[in-house]
Amino acid sequence: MTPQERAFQERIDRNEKIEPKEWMPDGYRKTLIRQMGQHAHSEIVGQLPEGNWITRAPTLERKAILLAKVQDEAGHGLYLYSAAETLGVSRDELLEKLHNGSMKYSSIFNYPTLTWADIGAVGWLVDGAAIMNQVPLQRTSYGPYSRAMIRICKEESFHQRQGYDIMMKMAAGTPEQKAMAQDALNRFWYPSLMMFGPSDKDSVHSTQSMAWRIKMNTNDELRQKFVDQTVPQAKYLGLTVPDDKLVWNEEKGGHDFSEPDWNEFFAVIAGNGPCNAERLGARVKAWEDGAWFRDGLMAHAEKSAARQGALAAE
Amino acid sequence: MTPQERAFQERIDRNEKIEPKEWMPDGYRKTLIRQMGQHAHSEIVGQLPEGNWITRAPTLERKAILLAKVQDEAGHGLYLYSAAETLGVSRDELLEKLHNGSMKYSSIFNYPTLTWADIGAVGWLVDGAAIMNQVPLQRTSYGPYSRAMIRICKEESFHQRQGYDIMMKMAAGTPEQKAMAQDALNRFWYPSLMMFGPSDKDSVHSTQSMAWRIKMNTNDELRQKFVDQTVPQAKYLGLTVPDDKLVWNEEKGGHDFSEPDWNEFFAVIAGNGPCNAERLGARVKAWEDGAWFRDGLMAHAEKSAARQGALAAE
Amino acid sequence: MSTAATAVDQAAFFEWLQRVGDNALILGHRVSEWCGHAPALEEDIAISNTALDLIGQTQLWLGLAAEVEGKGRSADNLAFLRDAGAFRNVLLVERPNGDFGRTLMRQFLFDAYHMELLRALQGSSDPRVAEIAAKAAKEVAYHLERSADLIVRLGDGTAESHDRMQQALTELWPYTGELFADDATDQAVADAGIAPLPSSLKAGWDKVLRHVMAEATLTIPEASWQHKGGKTGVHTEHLGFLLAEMQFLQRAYPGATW
Amino acid sequence: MSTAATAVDQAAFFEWLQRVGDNALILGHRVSEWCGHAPALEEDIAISNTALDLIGQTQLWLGLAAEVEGKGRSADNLAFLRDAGAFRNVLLVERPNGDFGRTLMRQFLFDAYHMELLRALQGSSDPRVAEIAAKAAKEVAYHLERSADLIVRLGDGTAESHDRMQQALTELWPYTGELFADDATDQAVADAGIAPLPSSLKAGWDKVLRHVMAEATLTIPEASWQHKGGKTGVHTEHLGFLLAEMQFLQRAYPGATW
Repeated sequence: MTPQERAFQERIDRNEKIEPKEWMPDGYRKTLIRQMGQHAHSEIVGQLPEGNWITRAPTLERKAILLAKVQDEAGHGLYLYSAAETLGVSRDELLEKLHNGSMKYSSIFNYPTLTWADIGAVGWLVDGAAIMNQVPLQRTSYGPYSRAMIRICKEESFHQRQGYDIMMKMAAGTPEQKAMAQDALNRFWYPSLMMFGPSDKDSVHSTQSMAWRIKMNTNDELRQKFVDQTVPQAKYLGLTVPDDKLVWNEEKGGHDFSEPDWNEFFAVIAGNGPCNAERLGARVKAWEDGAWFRDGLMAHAEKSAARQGALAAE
Repeated sequence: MTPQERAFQERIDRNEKIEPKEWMPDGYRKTLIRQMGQHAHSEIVGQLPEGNWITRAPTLERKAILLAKVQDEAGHGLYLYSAAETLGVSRDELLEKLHNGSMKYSSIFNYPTLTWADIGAVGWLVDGAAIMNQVPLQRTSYGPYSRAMIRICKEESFHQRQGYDIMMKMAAGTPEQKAMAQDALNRFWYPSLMMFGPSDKDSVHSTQSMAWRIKMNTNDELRQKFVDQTVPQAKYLGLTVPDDKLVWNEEKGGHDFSEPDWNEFFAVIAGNGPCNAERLGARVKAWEDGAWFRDGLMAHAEKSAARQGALAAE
Repeated sequence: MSTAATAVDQAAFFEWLQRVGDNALILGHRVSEWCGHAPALEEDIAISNTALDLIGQTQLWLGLAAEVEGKGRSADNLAFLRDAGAFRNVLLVERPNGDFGRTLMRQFLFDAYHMELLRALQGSSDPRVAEIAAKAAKEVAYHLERSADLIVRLGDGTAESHDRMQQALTELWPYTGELFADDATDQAVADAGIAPLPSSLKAGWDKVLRHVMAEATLTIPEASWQHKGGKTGVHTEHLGFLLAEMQFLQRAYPGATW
Repeated sequence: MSTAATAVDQAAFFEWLQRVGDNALILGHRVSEWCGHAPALEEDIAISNTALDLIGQTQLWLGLAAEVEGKGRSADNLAFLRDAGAFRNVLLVERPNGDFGRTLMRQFLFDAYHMELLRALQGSSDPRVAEIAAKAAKEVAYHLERSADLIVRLGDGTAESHDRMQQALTELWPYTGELFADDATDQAVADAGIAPLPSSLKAGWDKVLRHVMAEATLTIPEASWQHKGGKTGVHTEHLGFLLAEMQFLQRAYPGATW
């Protein structure tokens, strides 16, 4: 470690925030760009599975709540792209990498939303797992990222409550509704557990990221916390977590539970999930179909600037 | 009239059929091309309003019947384009004229099909009026046209019965269904009367067309016949024809009835109907989207022919 | 005022409230189809916001409609359990989205009308109407500001954006006349001081239109023929498909609570 | 055979009949979306004919399914009153149409499987199954002849038609594996001699596929990962929209006769 690197690490260890114009190691910058970019991409790709039910929401109120939620996700994308831009990478560069497949988004969004209960399950489980990841990141070392996470977390916990509210209505509803709720839990349980990533034992990057306070907890810690929080919520709903091995372990003060199928996890990351092609395809199509629109606005801005210039020169 | 023209007219007067390779006046050929082309176009544009309900047909049987019917219309289009081709105009030339707006199709297809009862009304009223026009044309002077009409009429009367059958089910169904049936009759009654065209008193072409046996009856005759046939059918359904002035006239042995709004008729012909832009747009889109397909088949045929030639030359 | 006369007024009032509410519902639905698919993140947020406002307004207008009808139906009942023939929105708002330019043009044409309407409705003789209008007017002022601004920028942008916007205007033009056509229902609510006659809003709309289109370098079509039917329940073929999708859950699971 | 065993068999038989019937229904529905919009009149007629055959087969298969279920439901009840999770078609047939080439590729991939299946089913231990299969096989032989012919002509046509067909094949390929995946239901009906195991049809399908693709100058993808879920009711997001449209009238007007 160079003296400069050591000084940097010491600032982090003192819980100081690193700000955009300050010196930082290349690796720190690169890791942050990757992490924040993926997070931003996840927000905008994450609009799609829920957006899939906006036109079929069952009541006006549910439609409004869902619209507001998906809109919030776009907003989170905006915060995060802006925060990433402070590291010297433009939103368009990041989007280009999303579109050409060289940057990823959270694999959970490659699963389909098949019933209205899935909208509940996404809010309850997927947002629940996301919050579990994000809450500690409010204390992350990079200032703009930390501040973005603070804004995001406020909204996400609201989303999670809305998701749980849908699940409550479904679980307490007609037998068909309750069956949909159970089915949604069955399909989203393991993908939600996968959201924390494989065990950190298998990851080389984790140690450095934790030292830099870009990553605040191990994947396994967070997964355990998520299971312990979620199991009683499922019980309250009268739903069954699809895991025979799930049991309270008094000794460790947490649940024992089955690992998700990590082969599936790696397959979905590699592109082989139920909706990978469609999710990315939808984003690329939106971007390509919108080119004329963005070009039009740009041309107008240039014309306006030229007119202003001409005026000023008179 | 030249001697050749006189001889031609005498053949027609003797009820002889004119066949493709035989001499005919230019006007006869042109009028036939226009009439048969318009008729062919009407068949394929006529697929659209009914096609609009194929994916929403209420039972498997209704779906099958409707599919078969719309398919028949495509078949009728095929017969008629083929018959027109015997006059030296290709199907592609005729389609080009449809697509660029220089040839028309029956204005009735510019009205929307808004409920399932409309599918009944189209069969009952629109096919009913079409048959009224077409039955006499089985005896038209041009051989290929006459033979096409014979095939078409057989199928059309079947379609009309199917349409009436839908109306019977709707009229005898729930109050909502009966209301849909009445509403469909309300919307399709006058447009159906318009299908016979304005009174022949106002048409210069009619006299010549009737002499050539391209047109067999006056528009007013056919309209009267249609009304007289349809009114008792409506009564049997328990539906009310939307015409206060409709009354049986013992003296003339037919109904007195209100004229349709001819301003609307001319407006719709001029392009100002509820669905003109969409009907033509759908045809043009199908044609343009299919260009690569037709080109592919053509290229393959050429390759195959070349390979055959090479083989033969060996 | 006799009881019979009041009864007639209530029926017209109910009819009129459905028109206002259905315009908000159907346009809100159409616009919501863009959520997640708009050409830029800022647009995605803005258009979702428009959808959200319109669905919120739908709840208020159809809620009042249901109250005026007095048959125990709710706003949701009206939204999810009427078939197309019972909808009273103008044809303009049910037009398919087309490209983003078409969507914006439809929005501008409607926003400019909507603003005129809501401005007038704030002086309604019915305080419930005036109150909803006051709330909605704040939102719609923003919709109009935004759609007008984008029309100008895209109209006076590239050749392609100009052409697309001109085509959108030309294609949607014949659907604008219905906004300003008066009928007996309009007359009845106007006589009661509840709402302005649609025709009375035309001059204000024209002025905004001419101003925006001039800045956008777009040509207002001369075609005078206009579609109609939506206000009396005779819609385009598009509405049925929209409703089949929108109403699926309520239709498939009658009586369930969501 | 004990009564309990028979009951289990009937449940598997019902499940299997829904798979066969739903494949015909959903593919027939998709194909019917082209009616009036195909790239040439002859194609319009041919594809409508395919849709018609498939809807006819649906009536027979779902009719038998309803009979086997024995709960008083009809083929129409099954088609129009089940929600997506109760549908048992493979994911391949619910894929959106795409361009006409995509539609034809989907059709060919299914036809070649369908032909193998129906050939085997004519020897079914259940005479009702054998009878339906015999009727359907005549129709499907023609579907396959036609789709294979068009695949060849378009694959070996222009550069554009070749590319479109190759892209269609590549995109649909991961949806073919489900056709040949066996599960307990398949095993139960196979054990009863009612139907072949799906996996047993693969060799015949491969042969037809290789032959046609070679003539069409198209490359069979090597990707081995395959989607699944349709046979057990876990569909793509597309099916819900298809059903919302298809089932609208039966849902909106419950109990009406059409």
